[in-house]
Amino acid sequence: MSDVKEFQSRPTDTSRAESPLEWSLHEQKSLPHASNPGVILSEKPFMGQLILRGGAIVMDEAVREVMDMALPAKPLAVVSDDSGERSIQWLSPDEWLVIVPGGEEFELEQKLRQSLGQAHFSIVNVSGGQTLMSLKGSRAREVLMKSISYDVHPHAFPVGKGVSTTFAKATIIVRRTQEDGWELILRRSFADYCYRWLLDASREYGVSVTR
Amino acid sequence: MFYIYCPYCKEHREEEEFHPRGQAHLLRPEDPENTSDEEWGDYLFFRDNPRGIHHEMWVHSVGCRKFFNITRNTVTYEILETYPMGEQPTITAETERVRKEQGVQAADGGWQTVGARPENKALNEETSS
Amino acid sequence: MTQTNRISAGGRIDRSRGLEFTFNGQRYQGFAGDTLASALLANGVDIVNRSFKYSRARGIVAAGAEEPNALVQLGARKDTQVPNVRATQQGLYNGLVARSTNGWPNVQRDVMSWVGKLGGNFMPPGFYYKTFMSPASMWMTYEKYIRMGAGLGRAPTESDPDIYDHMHHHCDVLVVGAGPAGLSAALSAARSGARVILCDEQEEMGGSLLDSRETLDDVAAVRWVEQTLTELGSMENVTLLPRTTANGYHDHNFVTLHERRTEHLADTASDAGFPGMPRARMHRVRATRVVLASGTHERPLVYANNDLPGNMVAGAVSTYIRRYGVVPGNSLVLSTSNDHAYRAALDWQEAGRKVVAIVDARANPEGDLVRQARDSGIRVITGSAVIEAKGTQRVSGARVSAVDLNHFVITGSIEDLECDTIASSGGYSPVVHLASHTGTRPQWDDKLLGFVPGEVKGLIAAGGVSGHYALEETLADGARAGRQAALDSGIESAEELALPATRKRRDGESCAIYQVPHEKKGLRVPKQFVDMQNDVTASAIELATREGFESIEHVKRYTALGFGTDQGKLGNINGMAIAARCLGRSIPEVGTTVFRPNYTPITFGAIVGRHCDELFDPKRYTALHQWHVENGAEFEDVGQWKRPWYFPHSANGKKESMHEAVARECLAVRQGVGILDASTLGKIDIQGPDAREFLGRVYTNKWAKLAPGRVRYGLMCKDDGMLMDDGTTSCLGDNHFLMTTTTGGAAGVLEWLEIWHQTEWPELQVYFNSVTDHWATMTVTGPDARKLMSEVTDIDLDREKFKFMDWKEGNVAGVPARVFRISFTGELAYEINVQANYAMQVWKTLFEHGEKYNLTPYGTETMHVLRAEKGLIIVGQDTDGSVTPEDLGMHWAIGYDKPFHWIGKRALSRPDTMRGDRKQLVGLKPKDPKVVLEEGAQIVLDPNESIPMSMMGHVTSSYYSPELDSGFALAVLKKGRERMGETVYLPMSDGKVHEAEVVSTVFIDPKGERQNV
Amino acid sequence: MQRYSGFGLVKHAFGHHENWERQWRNPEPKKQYDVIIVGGGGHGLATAYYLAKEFGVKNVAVVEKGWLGGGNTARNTTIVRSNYLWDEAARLYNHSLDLWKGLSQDLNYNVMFSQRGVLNLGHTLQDMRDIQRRVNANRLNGVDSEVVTPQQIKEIEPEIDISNRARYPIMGASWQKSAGVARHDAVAWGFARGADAHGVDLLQNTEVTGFKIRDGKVLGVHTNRGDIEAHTVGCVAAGNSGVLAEMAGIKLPLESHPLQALVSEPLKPILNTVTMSNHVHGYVSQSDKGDLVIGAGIDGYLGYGQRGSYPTIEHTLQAIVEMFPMFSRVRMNRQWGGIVDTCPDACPILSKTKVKGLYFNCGWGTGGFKATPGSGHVFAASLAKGEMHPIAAPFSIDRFHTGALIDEHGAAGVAH
Repeated sequence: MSDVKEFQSRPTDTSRAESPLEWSLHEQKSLPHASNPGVILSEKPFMGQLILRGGAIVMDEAVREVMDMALPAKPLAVVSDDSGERSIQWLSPDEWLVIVPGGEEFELEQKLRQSLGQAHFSIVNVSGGQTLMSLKGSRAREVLMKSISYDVHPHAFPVGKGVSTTFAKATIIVRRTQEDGWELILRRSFADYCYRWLLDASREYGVSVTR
Repeated sequence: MFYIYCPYCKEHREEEEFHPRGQAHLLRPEDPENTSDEEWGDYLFFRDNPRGIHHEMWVHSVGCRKFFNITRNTVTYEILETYPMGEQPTITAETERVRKEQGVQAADGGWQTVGARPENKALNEETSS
Repeated sequence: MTQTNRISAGGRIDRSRGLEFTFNGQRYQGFAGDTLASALLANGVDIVNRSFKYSRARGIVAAGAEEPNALVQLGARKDTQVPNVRATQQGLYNGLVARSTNGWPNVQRDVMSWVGKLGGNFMPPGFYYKTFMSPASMWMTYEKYIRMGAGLGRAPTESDPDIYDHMHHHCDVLVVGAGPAGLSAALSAARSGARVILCDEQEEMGGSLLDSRETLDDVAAVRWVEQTLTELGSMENVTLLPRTTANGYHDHNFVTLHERRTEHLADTASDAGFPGMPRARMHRVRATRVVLASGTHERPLVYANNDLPGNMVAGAVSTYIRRYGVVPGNSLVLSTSNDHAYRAALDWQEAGRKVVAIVDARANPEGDLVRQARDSGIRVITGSAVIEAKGTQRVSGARVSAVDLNHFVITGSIEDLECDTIASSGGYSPVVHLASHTGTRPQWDDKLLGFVPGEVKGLIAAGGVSGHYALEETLADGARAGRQAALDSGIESAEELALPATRKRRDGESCAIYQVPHEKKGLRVPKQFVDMQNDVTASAIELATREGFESIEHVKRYTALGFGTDQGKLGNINGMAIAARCLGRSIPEVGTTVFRPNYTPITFGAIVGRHCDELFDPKRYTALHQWHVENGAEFEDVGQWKRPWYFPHSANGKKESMHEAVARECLAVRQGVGILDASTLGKIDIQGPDAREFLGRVYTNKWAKLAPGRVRYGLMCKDDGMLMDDGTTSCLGDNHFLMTTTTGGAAGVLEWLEIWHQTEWPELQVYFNSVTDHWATMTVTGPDARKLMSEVTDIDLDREKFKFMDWKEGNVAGVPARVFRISFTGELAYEINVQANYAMQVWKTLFEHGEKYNLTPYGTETMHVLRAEKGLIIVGQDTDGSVTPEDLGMHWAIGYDKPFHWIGKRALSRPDTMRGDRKQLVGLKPKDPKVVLEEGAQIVLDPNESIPMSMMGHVTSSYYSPELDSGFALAVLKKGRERMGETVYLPMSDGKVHEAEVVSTVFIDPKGERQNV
Repeated sequence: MQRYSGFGLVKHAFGHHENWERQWRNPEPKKQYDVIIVGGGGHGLATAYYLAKEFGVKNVAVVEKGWLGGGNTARNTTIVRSNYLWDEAARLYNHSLDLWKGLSQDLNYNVMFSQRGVLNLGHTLQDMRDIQRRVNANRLNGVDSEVVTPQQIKEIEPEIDISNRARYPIMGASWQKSAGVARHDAVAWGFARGADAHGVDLLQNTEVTGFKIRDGKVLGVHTNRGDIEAHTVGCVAAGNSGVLAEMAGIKLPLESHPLQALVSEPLKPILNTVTMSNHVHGYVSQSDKGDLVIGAGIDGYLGYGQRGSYPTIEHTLQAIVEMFPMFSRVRMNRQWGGIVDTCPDACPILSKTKVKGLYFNCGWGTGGFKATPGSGHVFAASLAKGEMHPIAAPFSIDRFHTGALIDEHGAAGVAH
């Protein structure tokens, strides 16, 4: 839609950027490092994240054209490109989350806007508002079972699925983009809480955090 | 704790993901200017409070953020159907009464029938259309 | 002390692993595999507690969750105390320390027992309703002593050293109970491929098979248990949860399972060698189908002195002998109504101890077990019952008589039998609890003489709980239920389970006997206990019905029947039967009682999980939090946010008070430049061709003409006309707006927009998305703000080009920013929005440049003072849900002539909102400038009026103003705007009455010139 | 009526308690009464009692579909207090508190009203502003109420955690010393026995199936035990009010929600007072029997099932352990749910209706138990005189059309 103010909110020099987990990791002084960790956590900071709103048909055309990817056709689906670096996730019948390597988001937004033309849609940059956390390890699923009420059994949660759900007393997006592990998308202001919760829930299994 | 079928996410989710938002199918008077104080008070404060079948609006707050409707029995807490905004319930106190009179047994198999209409076209529709 | 009652062989205990424990200060030994109860019985401990009301000596009666007496205080340390632990459910561990919950100086010689003996007769049910009424002033004293006598164990007085957690599960089939029915159900479902959870409350799975006399496939039944568990344990689709009680069954097949993880090992997880492991875990299970295989509880008979130590339920006797290798006495009399209980006598005799007699209430018992008993030379007395136990500290004999159950009298003479143990059985009560937790009433089965579960959708009862008592039937019923559950859950096919062979046993019919008649009547009978934990006797129930308490709920409440921690598992049916007899009705006519969670008591900690201490509720932080911490901020909780409240300076080891810090911060803003982290404000991105129209509908003021580049303040009402939120909204593009909300209102406003869009005006083309977390917001404000900003930004700050209520984009400190010229302080102000990941560098750069301007960080307190000096409201502080925009004097922000009938408009013309004497927002200036009025102080016009006084309003905000060097306040006051210049009074709790003048809400810069410079 | 006393108890003990009389009769319904009260809970029984005792209307029936005191009277957490914000509510609840003070003696039935005080905690600056506002208003309305500091709180209730360890440290509280708890069942039974003694017929297992209304006037009720005539009918049926109103063709602004509560196992005395927190959302007191009696919040959906959702119980216990960390190892015995009829402004309805002679007393939400004697008293006065008692008058149904609500959400909160 025209008459929408595009805005590149990313500076050219990003060397002093601080991710949502900066404070938590900083405050910890030394990161947990278990000898034989059942759980491994690591933040994937500074990804480019856009929320797309609009009709599925037009949006599908646009992302095919611009990203060479299909919009997830089914509810709760996540599709990734071959590199695994770009993904589109269904959030609601008219809402999708696009995650791309940091720095690509503004150009992507511009191209999508161009492609979508006069259709009724919205694109919102939320890159500063949320961060990705990777959760891996032999006990990762049990940690999730302690934290969310959503069924994370492989039968119910295959690769290619992503849900927005309750995580302890926060809201979180949980996705499986590959076989060995999970991606959690944490809201910035809740990131410290979620991180502390994850550490606490993982403690009995041994936990390592990598940066 | 309820297990609620979200007609947009198309699966059951725990009640903790939702919030109840009162009576469904509530309409704001079209011409507030010409609405009496009594009618306006009714619209603001007077709600159905049945012991039995109730149509209520819920929002999938931490999921898809969509509002939808539930037909639920307020005594047994059984959810009889969930359906998107803009649709009408297929099960009402009246249909239940008729069904009871005809001696039809309650259908088995899960907690609720899924979606009031067989086909939900929401995926390829804009909600505003 | 040696284990006098331990037999040399048999049972599931490990005699090679001795364990030491302490009970009431005395050291004892037991074995691995014991419960505390079995170990106490092994050591010949008769009295384990004193009763609640009469302080009578009490021993162990049962072997499981139904035990009413053996409640102990567990724990060696102050912080590890657990009150009211049932000894029958507590696994023994080395170093366990337990005490009786009642009894002083000890349970053997309890002083209160004399009170009970002498005073017991003065304590019929409900006696406390009939006395302690005069003089009225004495009740609190009476109550103190009543309270001291009541209660069971003691709460710990120190914080819990252990942790707890939750785990969520989804499964096709949840099987509750791992006895014969549960095991066959689980096996049957698991082999079909279903996701199965099997839980059992005991230390070991197997249920009744663990002490069964029977064989399966011609070997001891327990072998089949082992085989089955091995198979289930090896299956990927099966989760086995021993020591796990299904404590609550909730709607839509949501079941909570409480797993004891370290409680059976030591006082704490650390002591057990598992630091960091939760002491208990609550499994929150959503099951497609639940198979309830919870079995039965045996009912004891209600005869005189049936509470003396040495009285037990028959099945418990068998359990202690066969499972724990403990014979809890030397000579046994068994009083029964059924064949099954004969096991107790046979087991007793096989253990080498004396069976004095079996007293059977039936005239002609003739089942296989009866024949076996007779063949073993045991005396069987028929048509009779034990009518009274003899003894003081323990049973020393039984009085036996023939009974006529139809007329409820004894017939013939009374025989005294010498014995130290009386086992009784009045039949079996299916454990229906879970099946009634969602309100379904259990159904009486006349043939079974018990309640069976009513129909619960999604739940299949199997085995003993549905009335299948014979082993082959139980197994078959379990297998059927397991298979059915798997199929119902969507598994396509499931084979029928091949069951192990059982030996057929012929059981005779049971007879209905609950209370046993006695030669005396009513309250003259020595006490016949129905509910031992609450000291409820049969005569108490009789008396209650005589006093007009005819509903079973009244009887229960008047006598306290079933209100104990055992929830009447042994006593409820007996109590109902007695009430039925007294009222001349049948048991089903008297009704049934619905059970509520929990099945057995559950540790608070397990229900809380890890939602405690720092994880009780999220702490939300802004991107600048670290800076605030490092710069000594004190924080205020605003919703879940931690916001800097003020930044006290420390000099020479002295920290500023809040008053000092706030005065300094205020002056810095008024005279130089200050900076506020405003990131917590809610921010909503709104896009779409109808965005403008939508704003016009949800705000009270006009939006049609707001041009891109401009900002406007808006008020949001509910449709009752009351203010719900406020904030500025900026026009970014013609179809693009950025709305801000209050910190607390962010989530609510977004949902508010969505609900109107999705339900009322879906035709409007607009989308809303939260960007609260994406943007960090910092407010640079004060006369020097422009100077500071000009050093760090490329935006043209010229006052004509970047006017008040404009916004511009550009770079600030090298970071792309949107800068808004809006002011919540009344001073020149720039609100900078940058992507949160880059906020810290902007903030720090501002301080680098700001040093020469004495750039002062300020917190919420200073923000409040500054805005109040300008008469700017805070929704939720100056308003309370009963305030309209008109009340606030904000007529200028109400677009009565807007074309669409916006939310809240209609309500403003209701009689009450049009009332002439509504409370209106005003300023108050205390006559004494040193006075800072109390927020919440009530305003009166006549300070000499007597109470109740006519309150005209109250102070909503009140501060000291450094600029005015005076206290000042905002208040709501009836007809406030008509009272300008009048004096009002504020009577305070210390007796002082403050005087204040009603003034304008704007205390500083009334023309608003400063923000426009 | 047999008088109860300590001396009487001793006398009966020597008679092996064989001479206790029924506490109330079980009469057959008469054809006609002066007043019918629909609903035999605490409020209905109190209304009948005061009608007969104070207002000389003795030909009264209480029609109860189940057993007396079987609704919310049997299912609440027994708190009695009167520290409400607005004048109208403070007057109503304070009138009730005054009656509580002599109730055991008046009824000759020990309702165990224990004036052990109530603390309403504040954890944020806004909480404290609200507390100060309420306390100031209370004081000028004649309600005993004061603001106390964390140290004073600790003196009142030594086991509470006032440290900064808490997620939301306690900043202060309001303290109503004359508030407390009472024995809920005894209240119903005491009023029942008292009403019966004054001639009121208590008709249990009698369900109203409809109203007899002609020309806009009520003439009686239809029941499963036949028709009963009366020209004044007062409905005091809590969660069932909506169903009754519908029978009479009246709509009420009520929603019936589940309200849950729970108790721990009995403990030796550990708590002195009643502690409530709106902010962390939970409250607790200890019964004379030793149970910790804990209240939870309202579930957001309609429900007549006498049960709510499990997370509500979890949140409540989290709040309790936040305030009293040492209770973590204490165990929860039982939970249950009531059906509370809530009004949009968290205040009750005491009102005439468009049907002449038909009155409603309902909508007490979470605040019903504490109001029992006061509600009964002013409602009885209103029924006897045909005109709403001045204390009851502001609680008319009309306020939902004029907009004159009495918004007590702040005072009600979790603090039932």
